[in-house]
Amino acid sequence: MIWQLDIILLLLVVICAAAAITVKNLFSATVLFGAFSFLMCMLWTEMGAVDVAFTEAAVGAGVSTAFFIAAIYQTSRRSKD
Amino acid sequence: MEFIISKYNYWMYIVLMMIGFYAMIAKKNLVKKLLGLNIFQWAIILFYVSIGVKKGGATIPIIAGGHGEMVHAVSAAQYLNPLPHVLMLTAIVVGVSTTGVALALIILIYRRFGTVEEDEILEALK
Amino acid sequence: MKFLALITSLLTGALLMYATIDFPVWGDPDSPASLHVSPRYIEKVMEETSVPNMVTAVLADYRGYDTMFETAVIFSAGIAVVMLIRRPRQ
Amino acid sequence: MDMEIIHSSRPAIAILVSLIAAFLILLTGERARNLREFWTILASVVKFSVVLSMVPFILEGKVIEYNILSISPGLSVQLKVDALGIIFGLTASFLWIITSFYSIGYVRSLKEHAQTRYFVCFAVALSATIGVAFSANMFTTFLFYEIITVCTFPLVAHKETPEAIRGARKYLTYLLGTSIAFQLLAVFMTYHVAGTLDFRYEGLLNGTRGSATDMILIIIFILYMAGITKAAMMPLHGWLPAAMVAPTPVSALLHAVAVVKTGVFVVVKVVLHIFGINLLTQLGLGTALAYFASFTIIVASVIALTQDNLKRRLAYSTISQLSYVILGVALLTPSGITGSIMHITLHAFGKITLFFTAGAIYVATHKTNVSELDGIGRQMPFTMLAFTLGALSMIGIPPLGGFISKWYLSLGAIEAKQLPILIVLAASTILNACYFMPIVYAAFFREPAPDPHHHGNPGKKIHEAPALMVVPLVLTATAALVLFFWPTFFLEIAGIALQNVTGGH
Amino acid sequence: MMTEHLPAIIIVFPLIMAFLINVAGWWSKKPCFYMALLAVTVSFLASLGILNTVLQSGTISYRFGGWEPPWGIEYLIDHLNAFMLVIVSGITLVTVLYSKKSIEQELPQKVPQFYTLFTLLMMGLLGITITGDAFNLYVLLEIASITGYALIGLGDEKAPLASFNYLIIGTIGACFYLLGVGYLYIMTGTLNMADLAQRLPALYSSNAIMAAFAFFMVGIAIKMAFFPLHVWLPDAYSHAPSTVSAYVASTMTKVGAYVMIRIMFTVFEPSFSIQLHPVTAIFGWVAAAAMMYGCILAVAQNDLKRMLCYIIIAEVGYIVLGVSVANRMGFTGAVLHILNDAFMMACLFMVVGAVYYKTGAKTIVDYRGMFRKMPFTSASFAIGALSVIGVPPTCGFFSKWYLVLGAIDARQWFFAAALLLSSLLSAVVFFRILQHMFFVPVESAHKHGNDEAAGLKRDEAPASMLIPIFITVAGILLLGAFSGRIISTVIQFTVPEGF
Amino acid sequence: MIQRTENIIIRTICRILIPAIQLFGLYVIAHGHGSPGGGFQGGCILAASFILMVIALGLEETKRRFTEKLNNIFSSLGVFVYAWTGWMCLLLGANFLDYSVLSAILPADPIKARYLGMFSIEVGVGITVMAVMVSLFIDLVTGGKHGEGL
Repeated sequence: MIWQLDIILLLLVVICAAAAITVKNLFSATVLFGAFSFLMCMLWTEMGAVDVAFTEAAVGAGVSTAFFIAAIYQTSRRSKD
Repeated sequence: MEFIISKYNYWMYIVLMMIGFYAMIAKKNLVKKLLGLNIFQWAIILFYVSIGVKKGGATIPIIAGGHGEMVHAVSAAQYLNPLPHVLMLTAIVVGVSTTGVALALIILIYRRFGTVEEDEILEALK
Repeated sequence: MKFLALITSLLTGALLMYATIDFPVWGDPDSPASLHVSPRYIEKVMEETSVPNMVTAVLADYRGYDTMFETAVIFSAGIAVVMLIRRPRQ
Repeated sequence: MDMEIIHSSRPAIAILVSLIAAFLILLTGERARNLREFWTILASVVKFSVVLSMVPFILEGKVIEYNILSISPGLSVQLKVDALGIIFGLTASFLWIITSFYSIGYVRSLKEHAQTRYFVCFAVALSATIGVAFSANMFTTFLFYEIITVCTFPLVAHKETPEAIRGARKYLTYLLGTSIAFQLLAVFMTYHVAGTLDFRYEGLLNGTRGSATDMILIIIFILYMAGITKAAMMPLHGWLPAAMVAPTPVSALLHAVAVVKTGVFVVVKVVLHIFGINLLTQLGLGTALAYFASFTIIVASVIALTQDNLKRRLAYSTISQLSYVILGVALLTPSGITGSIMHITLHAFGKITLFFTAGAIYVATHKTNVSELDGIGRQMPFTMLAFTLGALSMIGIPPLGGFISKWYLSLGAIEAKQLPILIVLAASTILNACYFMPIVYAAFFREPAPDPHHHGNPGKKIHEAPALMVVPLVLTATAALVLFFWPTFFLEIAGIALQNVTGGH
Repeated sequence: MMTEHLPAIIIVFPLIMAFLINVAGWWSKKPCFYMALLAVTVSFLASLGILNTVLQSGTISYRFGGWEPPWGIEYLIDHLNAFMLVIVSGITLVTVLYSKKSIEQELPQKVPQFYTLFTLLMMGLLGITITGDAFNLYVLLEIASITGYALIGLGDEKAPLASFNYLIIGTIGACFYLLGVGYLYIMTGTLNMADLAQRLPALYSSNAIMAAFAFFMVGIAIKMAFFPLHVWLPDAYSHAPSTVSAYVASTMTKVGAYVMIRIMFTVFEPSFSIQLHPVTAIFGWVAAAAMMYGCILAVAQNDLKRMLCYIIIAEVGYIVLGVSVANRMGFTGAVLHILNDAFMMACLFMVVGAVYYKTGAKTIVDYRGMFRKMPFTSASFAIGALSVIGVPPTCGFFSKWYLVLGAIDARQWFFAAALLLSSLLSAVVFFRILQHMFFVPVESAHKHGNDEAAGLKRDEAPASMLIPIFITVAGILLLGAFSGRIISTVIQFTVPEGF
Repeated sequence: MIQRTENIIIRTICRILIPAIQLFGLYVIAHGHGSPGGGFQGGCILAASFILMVIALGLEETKRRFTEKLNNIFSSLGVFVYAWTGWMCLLLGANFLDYSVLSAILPADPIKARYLGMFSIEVGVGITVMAVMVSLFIDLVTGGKHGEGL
């Protein structure tokens, strides 16, 4: 485990999370959330939780983002906040 | 100082959790709320995974050479704690399921009210 | 509302931080979590289950009951969504 | 004091009879009205017989007990028939027979709606009244007390006019509200202090004076008195006149016997069996209660004078008369207690007669106000004669039952050396006369007002209510008369009750 | 031979049936109801069996996968678990019986899915009550929640929004619970409740343990709709389909209360939650506020179901109050009230559902003259209402009795007064409705000529609805009479040591 | 998004890619014991292949291969396999999910039987996850017009 990498990833995760809830376009938010998930996934690999990371890659970054996009596709992509 | 540095992972998870929590309460857009909820859950998962970490040469929780027939003695310090990982696999699944149901509800709400903004829905209800 | 939400989340965060003070150091191999239950999983997994991946072993065997409900959660989410939004066939 | 205890299910049967009847009435419904009425009559007769069958044991000084169920240590639903209970039980169950006949006549001639509901609630109310009479502890008492409140609510609201519903709401607010807020709290505190709720002849709280402060005991007492609103002591009397919107048989039985008498009966129980004569004397609460009751007696009588509606006037008269019972027991002297026990029965006979006549007048002429009753005595001689007897009994004039209780009450006041109370009794007698005698006078000696609808002189013609109504009221009036000459039976039982609480001396 | 496996059967059988119902639904909708009924019946019988075993031989331990406790998942069933199991499965049985007609009318297209989820919901609730593993409880809590969100979302127009809000708040609650588990885990390294209880006392002064306790309490308070975290409940329960509201109203909050008791007194020792950190004292005051708040807002409601929802909030207050006075009487009252309240709420919500099924009535004014139309249903409502008010001899009186005695024993006069006052308020609430139900003002009936013209023709609910209602009514009446026996056989063993 | 695309490149690539993804998914399920992975991850990957199929080939074509009914039955079947494995243990006299007794019906010693038992439940998990994820995706992306065939 490399603590510098760890900190950088953690910072990126926080930035992605903050960005995901701030942007007004829901598609952007979802993509940022996908990035968030992917960074999480890396973070976990880096922490040695390979199974969790694998699941996260399959679910968080993949299926979950697809669900969000599908739902936004069905509803509206604008957001007031 | 020592004590802040030694637990930086926990501090970051707390920040993350606060972001998610804030989004869940403050945001008016239902999808945003849901994103906040996901961030919140993922923060907790980060916390759990952090519990499992062992410094000092521990490796991923898969026994090296385990496919061979011989079983050699293993000491606990060699491998990471697998239990939090297991718990978090379950938590991720729960998170995805919740997200799925929530998205279905959002679609239903959109069908009825034509919007996913909470204040507009409340307006429409009056 | 936003202000209130901010206060609430900050308070929650503060409580968590306060609690973190008493945590064992991050990654400490001698923390209770590493010493109490998990050593058995690591040390005995091969002789008890012959599965090298401890996560799988714990997931499917030691705590297999949890995993059954995990699957049930997924299943109920699937059924829930079908019930909520799928329009019946004509 | 040792007492022979008999375990028998008779008291439970007495309660169950009318519950079963209620169920049968509900099943029979409107389809077979005669059968339905038959259940009522049958149940009332059976109930009375069962109660009567217990009298010999009581006269031998025995006590009948029956345990229905135990809830926890010190807390059970238990029945116990003693002298005090049997007097009340006898009165209530006997008057139910008469009222049943009268009710049938009343509802049929007025073609009332929802008659099934009416009879069902009536039966349940009676069941609970007997339950109160025979309960062995405060818990059981409270249980039945609440049942009475709830199941008389539909009876009060029976007419379903906005006025009736308003009256019923007031009724319920007073009765349920105070009983939950005050009485229940008092019960809890009693349980907390004494660890049980059983009625004891020497007073349940008698021995607890050391462990509980006087202040707490006084608070409990005040809570009880505020909580037992059914006794209609001022200032919590407002429900009684409001409840007069009920059909007259309801007012007659429930507001002359079942409900209000339950109230005063529970007051008597609390005074004698929860607190006990000794404790109350030590705390000085008896006198306070006596003055409180005196206040009610006088004020209610004065208000009664101003009421024009006959039933309302009777209601205020009831308020004042109920306080006689409380007054008597509050004096804490043997004669006072005897007087108050006797008054429960004697007032019941008198007051039910008066209500019956009010109902009969309403059914026959649709008149409700005192001012309209001029010359009605010629039209309804039996009814008004009965009214006169009832009124005389209320006032307490010798050849009628009311005199006996008043006599004992006065003796009690003298024993207690409370001259002011004696004056109160005298004053209230005069006031009673003032609000009853004008009615009698007007009914018999005034010319009826010319009726715009009927030419000629309809007042001359005898036009009574149906026999099903007149016979009962004549019976009760006669009973009030008879009780003056043969009160020994009741006096004997009252004597046993007195002996119980005073410990034989 | 099967008796020792009852703890597994009670959970797994409905789980398997849930899948079968879903599959069978593809061919025909008819068997779904009967399969669900079978599943629930088996669970109910199993719960009775478990209770019997517990009564005879004390605590049962069942180890899944055969692993000994701190490593595997263990079910540790004591009197409290067994008692709750019987309540939950019993109420489910009644509700399933009731659901047949109402679901056929309200959700004709979704019968198989409904019963699948319903069975899963029951399984989740049973699982929460039976499990002895803190994390397992979380998973089951989520099953119960997710199925709950879906079933509630099926209701009327506003249901999806209500359900979504419930989902957000409920997930916060579940996540807080998960955080609590995590904090306990990081400090002790174990997830098994019994093991936790052994290892925790040494750590009681730690900040982390305190925070964990706080998160547990907040999370559970959200799940059980404890004032002031109840905001999701009135919307969610009042817009749900009638069967669902009858079911969740009578079980979910009660199961939440159970979890609270578990955490407070099993995972932590009573001394922790009473003396070390006097949460019970705080909870007591909040509970008193909850009772007042619930009853007062109930008075203000026009929609009957919504009004009952506020009553639930008050009832939760009762239970918490009983726990928080921290003595034998109060605790007995709380546990007894869990039982009684389940029956009362089931009865009232079922009646509301039955009336809605027959007439579509929702507001209090719609209930005018309901007695003429549906006499048995209305009478049942009256009994349920009297029980909520606490009029003897209904069961509600007896639990209130113990609660007030508990408050008095604890010298908390204010709580005793609050209990009585809220009884009074609920009397106001219910007599307003009863008056509408039982008395039609004469003018309005006469204006329309006769009863039939005024829509007052007798039209009773179908037997499949009436019978469950009658069962709950009988429960209300009998539980009151047998409360002494229930306490002496079961409840007195549930009281934590030191009370 | 869910219409059939006519782009030949995409179609061809998908035709090649989808079986590969599915094979990988099966591998992940089967090899979860020795390396990262297992039923859940493998199920997600399988689901991803179907999602890709929906996106590239359109819903109609996907539904012809993986019908609504089949999907539904699969989602039940997976959990059923899981619960049934546990139930078998129970029927064989051990506690629920105690796979070691499966050695009575499997050609393996108790330790190896645990391995096989775990494999069986991983397969169950995989089936359910795949079916549910696909159905969730289709439902969400079509807004529930699954049955109407768009």
